[in-house]
Amino acid sequence: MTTVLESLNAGLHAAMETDASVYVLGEDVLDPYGGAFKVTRGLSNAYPERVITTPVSEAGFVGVATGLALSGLRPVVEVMFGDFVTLITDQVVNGLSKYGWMYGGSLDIPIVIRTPMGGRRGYGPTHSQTLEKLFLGVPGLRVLAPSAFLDPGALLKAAIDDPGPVLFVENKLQYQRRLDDPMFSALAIQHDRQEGYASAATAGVAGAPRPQLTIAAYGDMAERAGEAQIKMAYELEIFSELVVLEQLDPLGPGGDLPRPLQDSLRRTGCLLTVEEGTFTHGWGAEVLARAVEASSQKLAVARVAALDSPVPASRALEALVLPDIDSVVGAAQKLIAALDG
Amino acid sequence: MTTVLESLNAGLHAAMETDASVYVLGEDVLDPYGGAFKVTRGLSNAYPERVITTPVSEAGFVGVATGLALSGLRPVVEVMFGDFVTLITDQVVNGLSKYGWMYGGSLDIPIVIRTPMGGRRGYGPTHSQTLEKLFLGVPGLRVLAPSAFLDPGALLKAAIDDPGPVLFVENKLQYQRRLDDPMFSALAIQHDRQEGYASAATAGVAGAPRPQLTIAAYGDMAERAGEAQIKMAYELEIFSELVVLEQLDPLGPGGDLPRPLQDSLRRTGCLLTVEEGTFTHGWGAEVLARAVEASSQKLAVARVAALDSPVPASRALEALVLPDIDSVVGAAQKLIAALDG
Amino acid sequence: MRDSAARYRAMLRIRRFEETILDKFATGIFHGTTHTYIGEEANAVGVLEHVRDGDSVFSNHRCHGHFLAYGGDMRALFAELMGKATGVCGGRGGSQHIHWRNFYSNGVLGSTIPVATGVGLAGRLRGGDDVVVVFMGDGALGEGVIYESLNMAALWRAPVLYVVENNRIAQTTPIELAMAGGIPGRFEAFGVPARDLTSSDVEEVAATAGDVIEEVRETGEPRALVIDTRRFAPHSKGDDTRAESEIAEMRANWDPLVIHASRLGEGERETITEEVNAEVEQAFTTALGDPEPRVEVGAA
Amino acid sequence: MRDSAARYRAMLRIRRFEETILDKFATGIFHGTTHTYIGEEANAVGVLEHVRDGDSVFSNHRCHGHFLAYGGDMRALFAELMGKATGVCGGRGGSQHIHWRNFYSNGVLGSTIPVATGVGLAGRLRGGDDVVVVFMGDGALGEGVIYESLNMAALWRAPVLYVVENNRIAQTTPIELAMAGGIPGRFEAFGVPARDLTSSDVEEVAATAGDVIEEVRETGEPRALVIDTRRFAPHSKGDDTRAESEIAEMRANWDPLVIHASRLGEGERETITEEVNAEVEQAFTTALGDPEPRVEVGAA
Ligand SMILES: Cc1ncc(C[n+]2csc(CCOP(=O)(O)OP(=O)(O)O)c2C)c(N)n1
Ligand SMILES: Cc1ncc(C[n+]2csc(CCOP(=O)(O)OP(=O)(O)O)c2C)c(N)n1
Ligand SMILES: [Mg+2]
Ligand SMILES: [Mg+2]
Repeated sequence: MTTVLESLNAGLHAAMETDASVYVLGEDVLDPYGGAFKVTRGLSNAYPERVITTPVSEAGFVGVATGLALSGLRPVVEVMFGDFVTLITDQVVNGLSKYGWMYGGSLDIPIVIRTPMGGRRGYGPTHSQTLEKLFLGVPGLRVLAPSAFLDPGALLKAAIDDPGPVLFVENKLQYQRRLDDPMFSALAIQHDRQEGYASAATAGVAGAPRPQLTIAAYGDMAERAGEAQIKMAYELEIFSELVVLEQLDPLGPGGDLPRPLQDSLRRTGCLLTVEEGTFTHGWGAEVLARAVEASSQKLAVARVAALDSPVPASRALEALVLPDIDSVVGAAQKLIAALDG
Repeated sequence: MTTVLESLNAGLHAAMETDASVYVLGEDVLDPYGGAFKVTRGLSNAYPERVITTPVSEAGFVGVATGLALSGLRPVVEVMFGDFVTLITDQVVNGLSKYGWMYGGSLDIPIVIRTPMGGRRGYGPTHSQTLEKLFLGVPGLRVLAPSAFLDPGALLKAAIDDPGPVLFVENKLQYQRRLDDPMFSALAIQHDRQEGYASAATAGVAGAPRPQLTIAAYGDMAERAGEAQIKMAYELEIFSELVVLEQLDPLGPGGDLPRPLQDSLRRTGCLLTVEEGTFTHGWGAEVLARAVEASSQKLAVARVAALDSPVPASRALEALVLPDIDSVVGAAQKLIAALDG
Repeated sequence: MRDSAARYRAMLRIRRFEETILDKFATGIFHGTTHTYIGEEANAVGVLEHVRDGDSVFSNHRCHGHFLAYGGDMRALFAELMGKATGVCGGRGGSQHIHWRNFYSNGVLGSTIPVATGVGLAGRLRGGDDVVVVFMGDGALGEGVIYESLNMAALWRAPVLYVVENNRIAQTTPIELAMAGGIPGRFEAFGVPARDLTSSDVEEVAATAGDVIEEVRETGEPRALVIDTRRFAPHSKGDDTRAESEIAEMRANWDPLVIHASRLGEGERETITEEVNAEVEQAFTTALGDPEPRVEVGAA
Repeated sequence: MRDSAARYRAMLRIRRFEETILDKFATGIFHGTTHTYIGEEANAVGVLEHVRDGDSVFSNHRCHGHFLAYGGDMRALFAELMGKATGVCGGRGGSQHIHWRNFYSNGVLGSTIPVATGVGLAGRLRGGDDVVVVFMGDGALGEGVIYESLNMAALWRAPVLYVVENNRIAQTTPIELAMAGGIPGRFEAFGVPARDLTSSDVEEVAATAGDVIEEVRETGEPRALVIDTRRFAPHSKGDDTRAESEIAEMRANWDPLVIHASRLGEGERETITEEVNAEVEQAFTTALGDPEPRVEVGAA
């Protein structure tokens, strides 16, 4: 019963063991604490000289890590809360994502920036956001998110081996999810390549009739979408295909819709995108646009996301703002109803 | 023959004259220089005590301006190049856009951040970008872009009067455009409200037959789209309706598609979005998604934008990467062909 | 300028408030996180007693003590941490994002420093002698925007007092691993004169802070006050990686309540203690009974 | 350690290169912008003569002089400014974004400082005594990320020399309007010892820089060198808001070529001048005839 957290931690251990050029930098990453969310636990005990705890200088240490990468090392940087990627925007957008290209295309920048996004913990407006959308569509940057449906640790290790820069988007509540969650035993899951080394999982309730609807999701919301999928199948007889993507951007080869998603849409003609970030200009907008552009028939489409609001601290308000299982179910019902009606 | 630059400059002068709480901050904004692109020219001579030239501290002076706004003043901040908004992301996303809401909803933050985006000057990868997409979909932030089809100075003055925060996106090449450009005398232009105090212009070649295609655009690309529209009408007999929006986000009331765009799409059933920023996760993705979500019929859709690449310095390479009149014409032709075929 | 009893009461209110939070956290009534001020009460009380109506105060993640010392309502703070409608920000902000009158806190380290500087500058532009007090920790000094702000504060003469609460640790990171050079020097290098005080005696803090704030008021210029202090409790509610002996030493030598207690008669202390216990109990129970926020949210 | 003739030649190459750019800019053959180094040649030449193969150099928007002094090819730099395929970066980077061997420049002020610090740190982690030299202007010191970087450089012992070319102006903003405190103090406050040098005599610059770079190499620790210098030409190609008398005074008292000239025989100077003129002319003409880049672009 491995959790996402354990898998990521194991991936880091494996990367540091097999490659002496891997360094870990971040705030409070040293043992015994092992990072605010414990993803780096055990690393500084095992590799004291390759784990560097930093001052509270997000822009600065991402820049320093870029220098390590320019020098042929493989830094893995932890930004303690995803909300603080706002502080590294310049180093990412005008720095590490451009160097490879703008200096003539000859340079590798093997850096991974890991950070946990997400709410539902009552941390309030500056510690609960899902901000990866800020970094979607940045040329030269690969944005990944692990999933309990696939192999988080393997994805992280592959990202560390990537010669180019990667933003690796984790999620606070996802850490405790089990990779082999019995909750999902009802699902038949098929694995495919998405793009590069990223994978996609296509899940459907085993033995269910032809799917009416394709759900595209990633990260923690993919797992919530999986729960919604099961609930819909058993309680509402709405049958769906869930396509879980590890790579948020670029979506597929050349940025096109990834194959597994294309295939599913060919089967269903109906797309529901699901993400935890705010609705407007989210990940779903690009997925929806690519799907519509690629399709000859009229697709039924909808997006599930957070309200266009900051994330409140209060449990009641937070639950209202953030999407969850019922938001997915509700949106799916409306889509299907519109199709039938 | 007023230019966009003169109109914006006049808007600033008018705002400072009518409201003593308006302050201008930015790098090199003092006369005789009057700012890198001269938008603030004459202000420091006229209002020496209300124009503050700053150190090269974008995050810092945006934060300081936020403090002025919290105190009831109306700061207008200039970020010298749009590429440097990467440095103010935290102050915008976790600061000024949230304060009004997260502190209980009682606070006004009347700040305007102005900055010129755009390439075609060979300034290279860090001085040529169109990065407003980083700030589209930030709850609590209004993103505006002036257009030569409407009234840049009036929009800027209204933004300064806005009790909430505004990102005001200008464009380097747009500054020299004329508001009454004879080039556009062939166009019949109708003005409507878009949302709040922002306007929309709907343009069509006077006396042309029923439009086949709706082009949605803003800023400098709207003016290039206007040229494309005329070229298409006279040379290719492709008739289009150009909807120019001053407000990029939120698009319309509640974030929905603005009325003028809805109306035009009802007439044409065919949407082409046009922007200078990179393609993936651009403004067009959200416009396209909203249009498709709102439409019962199948819309023909396509997006024109820059290649997903940094902006090269070389003239030849820059022309390849950035969209222009011919990109709009080409995309329109393909859309129309697909409809007919 | 307050008397000893008032100061003792002010510090004890903070101590009991924070103890109650830690004590009750496990029960789950507080959704979210907390950063308690236990051990550092003398700073908030000693500094903020000099703040007047037109002044503004900016705080950080560890803001409960600052808020209470500023005059904030205890029940409203309990309610905010419980996410109730009666909370300081109606449950939107939670523990780290508090606003009341001219008091503001934000959870992003360093991010409030330029904003506080701007409020100070606005005061000078408007005229008058209002000042701004902004609190930051030693760890926050890692953020570059702080130095951008100091430079502007000195250049533009913003009447701001920058207070560094140097408890020599950031979350789990000891200052030795995070800071090169010295703290006062970092202010002086940007033209902001700094005073250094090693004490958790509220009288000493109040005296020094009084002088510096007066200086800021009179000159209209920025100053810094660096207070060496100690954090007794865990960073947040969770595990503390420090040795127990280290904590014990702190509690023995640095407790502002113990240090100040001797200045009060025992009877006086007991009365205050009973009254504060009752007040905290009362505020807590009232907040607990307060209504949840009406569930409707829209972006500002 | 070079002889006087070599230094004269190195400075003159930069001077003539930049004059050619300014002279020809109006013709439109250079797409984009430029920031000329005229008047500051002694810094690049005096500092970079101490750089060895494994060392790295980071530069800013005003990078032509640094690039040429580093050993960069003049024709390739002309070509880059013309956007030709033979340009240093194939026309992608342009004037401000240059990379060749271990030389890097970027147009976002301050943004290279942490990166250079990281390259320095990598050197120490790998072992050996390579150093990093990073240039910045007085104006760039407004960027907070620089101070974040200094702190880490001192904490982690990164062998980096931070060179501030203090020409007392940023674009059009005199240092008095942009900087509080003093420059060396800003480095020392973060644990980076700094040296201040007021001179545009290449021999003095070379001597001081040689000492400091040696110090960085031996100790493996960061140091700063602040050079007071003067910018003779406009910030970019455009209008200069400074008084002509001010420029005249600079040219009279601060010209590194004039100062250094006396150390060479007249004949020697003439030969060098003729050779450099020919070299620059040759490089320019060749670049002019070079092909445009093949038009195909993909994100990295
Ligand atoms: C920009 C940013 N980075 C990281 C954090 C996470 N964090 C919260 S408190 C803290 C330590 C702060 O230490 P210090 O400033 O000394 O204040 P103290 O907690 O000691 O009172 C950290 C790293 C944050 N809130 N903001
Ligand atoms: C982050 C950032 N802000 C603003 C600019 C615009 N800019 C280019 S050079 C310059 C002045 C730089 O002055 P200084 O650092 O002293 O270098 P100098 O030009 O004097 O050599 C400015 C403001 C920039 N390139 N980057
Ligand atoms: Mg601390
Ligand atoms: Mg300068």
